[in-house]
Amino acid sequence: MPLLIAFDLLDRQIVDRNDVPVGKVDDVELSDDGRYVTALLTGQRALGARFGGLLGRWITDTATRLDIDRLGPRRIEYDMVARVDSAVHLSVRRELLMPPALEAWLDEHVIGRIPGASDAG
Amino acid sequence: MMRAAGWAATGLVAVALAWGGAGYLATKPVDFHDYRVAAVGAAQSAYDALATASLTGGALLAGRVTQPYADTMLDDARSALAGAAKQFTDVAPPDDRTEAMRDRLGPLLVRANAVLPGRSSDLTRGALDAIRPVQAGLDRFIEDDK
Amino acid sequence: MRASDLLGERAVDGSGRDLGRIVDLVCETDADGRPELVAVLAVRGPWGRLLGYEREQVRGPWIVETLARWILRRQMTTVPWRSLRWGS
Amino acid sequence: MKRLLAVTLGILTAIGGFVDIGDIVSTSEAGSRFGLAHTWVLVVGIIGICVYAEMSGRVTAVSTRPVFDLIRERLGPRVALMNLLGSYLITLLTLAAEIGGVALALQLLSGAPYLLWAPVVAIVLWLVLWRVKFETLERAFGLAGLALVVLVLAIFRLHPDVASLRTQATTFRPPRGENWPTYSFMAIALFASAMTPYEVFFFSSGGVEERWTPRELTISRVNVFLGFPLGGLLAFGFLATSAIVFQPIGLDVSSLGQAALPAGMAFGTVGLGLVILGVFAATFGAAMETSLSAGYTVAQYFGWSWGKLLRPRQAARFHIVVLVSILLAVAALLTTIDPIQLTEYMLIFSAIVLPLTYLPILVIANDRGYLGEKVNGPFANALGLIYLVIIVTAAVAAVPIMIFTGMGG
Repeated sequence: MPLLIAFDLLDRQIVDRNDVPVGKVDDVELSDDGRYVTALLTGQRALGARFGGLLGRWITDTATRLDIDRLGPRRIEYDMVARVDSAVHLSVRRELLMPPALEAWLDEHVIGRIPGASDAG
Repeated sequence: MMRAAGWAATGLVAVALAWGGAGYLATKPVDFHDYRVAAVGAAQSAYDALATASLTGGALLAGRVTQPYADTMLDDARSALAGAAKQFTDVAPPDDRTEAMRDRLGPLLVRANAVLPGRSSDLTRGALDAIRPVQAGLDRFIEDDK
Repeated sequence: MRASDLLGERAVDGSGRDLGRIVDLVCETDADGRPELVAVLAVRGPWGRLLGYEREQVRGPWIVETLARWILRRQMTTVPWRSLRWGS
Repeated sequence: MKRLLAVTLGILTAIGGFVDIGDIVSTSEAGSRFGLAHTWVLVVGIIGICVYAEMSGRVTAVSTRPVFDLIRERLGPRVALMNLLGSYLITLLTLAAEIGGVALALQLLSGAPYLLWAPVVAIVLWLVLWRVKFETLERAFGLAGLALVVLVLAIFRLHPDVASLRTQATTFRPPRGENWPTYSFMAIALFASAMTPYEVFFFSSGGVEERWTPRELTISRVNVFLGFPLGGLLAFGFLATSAIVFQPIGLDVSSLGQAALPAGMAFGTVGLGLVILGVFAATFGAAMETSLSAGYTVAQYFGWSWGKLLRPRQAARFHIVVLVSILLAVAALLTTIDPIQLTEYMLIFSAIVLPLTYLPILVIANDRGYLGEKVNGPFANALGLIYLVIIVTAAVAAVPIMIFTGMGG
């Protein structure tokens, strides 16, 4: 069955092999000649670019400011996609991917410092 | 681009209309209808405060509610009554008919304030009996002017 | 290039006829297992996504489906990748 | 026993829709002014939320995706963002009101002013959400909220005139001396809060937290068809006792204390204590429901990891949203704004949010790609469509009527 990029991929939840959320498919990267799908892009920078206008610029700017290491939106190689159903399932664990800048920062500076942050609920 | 401009124009017009409407309502002089609504509202709030105090008092004397509960209820009733009095005195009567309304309701509110007990320890049979005629007066005012 | 660069752009066929805006890109797995773009869906008129009714599996409620499919039939075209010309 | 406890998610969710602090006071106010003339609204609300909660439970159990995921997927990021903003504001206003409600219940017990209690309640709320397991929360507060049943029993103890109550309940118009606009405003407010969107967000996210699979479809349905009618019954307790005690003497209920009084009159201090305990559990439960929902919706819109099954460090952004929402809510309360008035403002946002929440649920419940054989039958679709029309009508009518009546004055 054919895959529809806007319908089947865009805005769908990406989960790792243990079903832990990784991010949304905020955009899809195509090869330079536009023939092949090469990667999924996730993160507010990719999302803001899709919004356009003032709101989009604001989202992108905020996300850029939080991205201290200037890594750009997170790229997930399309090779890592195991299957697509109600979510996009990856064949790897979340820990193997680069953590989102905001999550890493909050974990290190706020949440990780509160007692009990490492206990499962 | 055109669509964005269209939306912006629609938005501006809506804001301007809402602003103008709100401005008109805020500056419109008080007429008979406005005054009656304010007066009946104040009377209803005062009536509610007295009725609450009298129901609570009855229940407290029968040992059916606790003292902290009764105190809270009386606090609420007092602040509701104060709010009603302020709502009433904030509007000046525009004509003779409304002046007559003011002269009837004003004394009732003063009496309500005098008979409403301040603490649960003041809720005696006598205090409850004193509330009843004021409550009836407010009720009559509401019925007559509604 | 990103998918969002193409989505929303105008598409024009060989004879220069306007096909509307691109609302979706169709992929199929090629011989090497890579997802290859084979066609685009273009829609005339103001509709973007139609809640998924462009796909067969989305059905009912009857009245919503009928309405969505009616709009789709009139306004949606599938254009093979090869025969695409890009409008401005 | 375990099976019985499995329905507490539905009960807790329903409490947030039917007997949270705003509902307790506005339902009692409706009873004190209009008697039982709003009973039909409760029935319509119960059926409506059952229809859509059943669909969302089914979608969640089969696809393992919570509802807000699907809203962005079907409506796209822009429209979903509008829904997110609207429902976040509703949820935040309600959260502030619930914290105030818990504080008001504590004031009734202790006599100390509620503004002193509010920060304490907020701290305890956050600690509970940080440390306690989801299932424990759900059971403790879902079950304690059932103490409100004492009001339903009070209906019989107060020896009402049954014939007159029956007439009131079958009359679909305001009684003499009251007007149509106020009657309609209260009907819309009661209906909108019965269908308030954080219920389906919380219910479906709770299903994911409990790891529902297609095997749990029955559990999901039992939750819906027991939990929501039970919530509605508790609300009816407030409506009916206020109609019996306050309507004959013309007292318009406007505070939590007044709403609790009929229980004291019927069962003495024990009854009063039970109602206050029930109100405490219900408002605290609703506070948990709304603060978690605030985190769920934001995290699910952006695709962040969320939930209480993960360690907080694994879902740092979700926990920050919950924490910040609680702080904002307390800040709003400490401006001394009336917490009960707060919930009435949510109607404005409901107009945008309700259709944008329930339409995608209805469409996805028909998607064979997701649900296979478990798609809606004709009955669910017919009800779903009828309710969509009711929701849109109520949403459109809400704001003009609200302005016209000065919020039900």
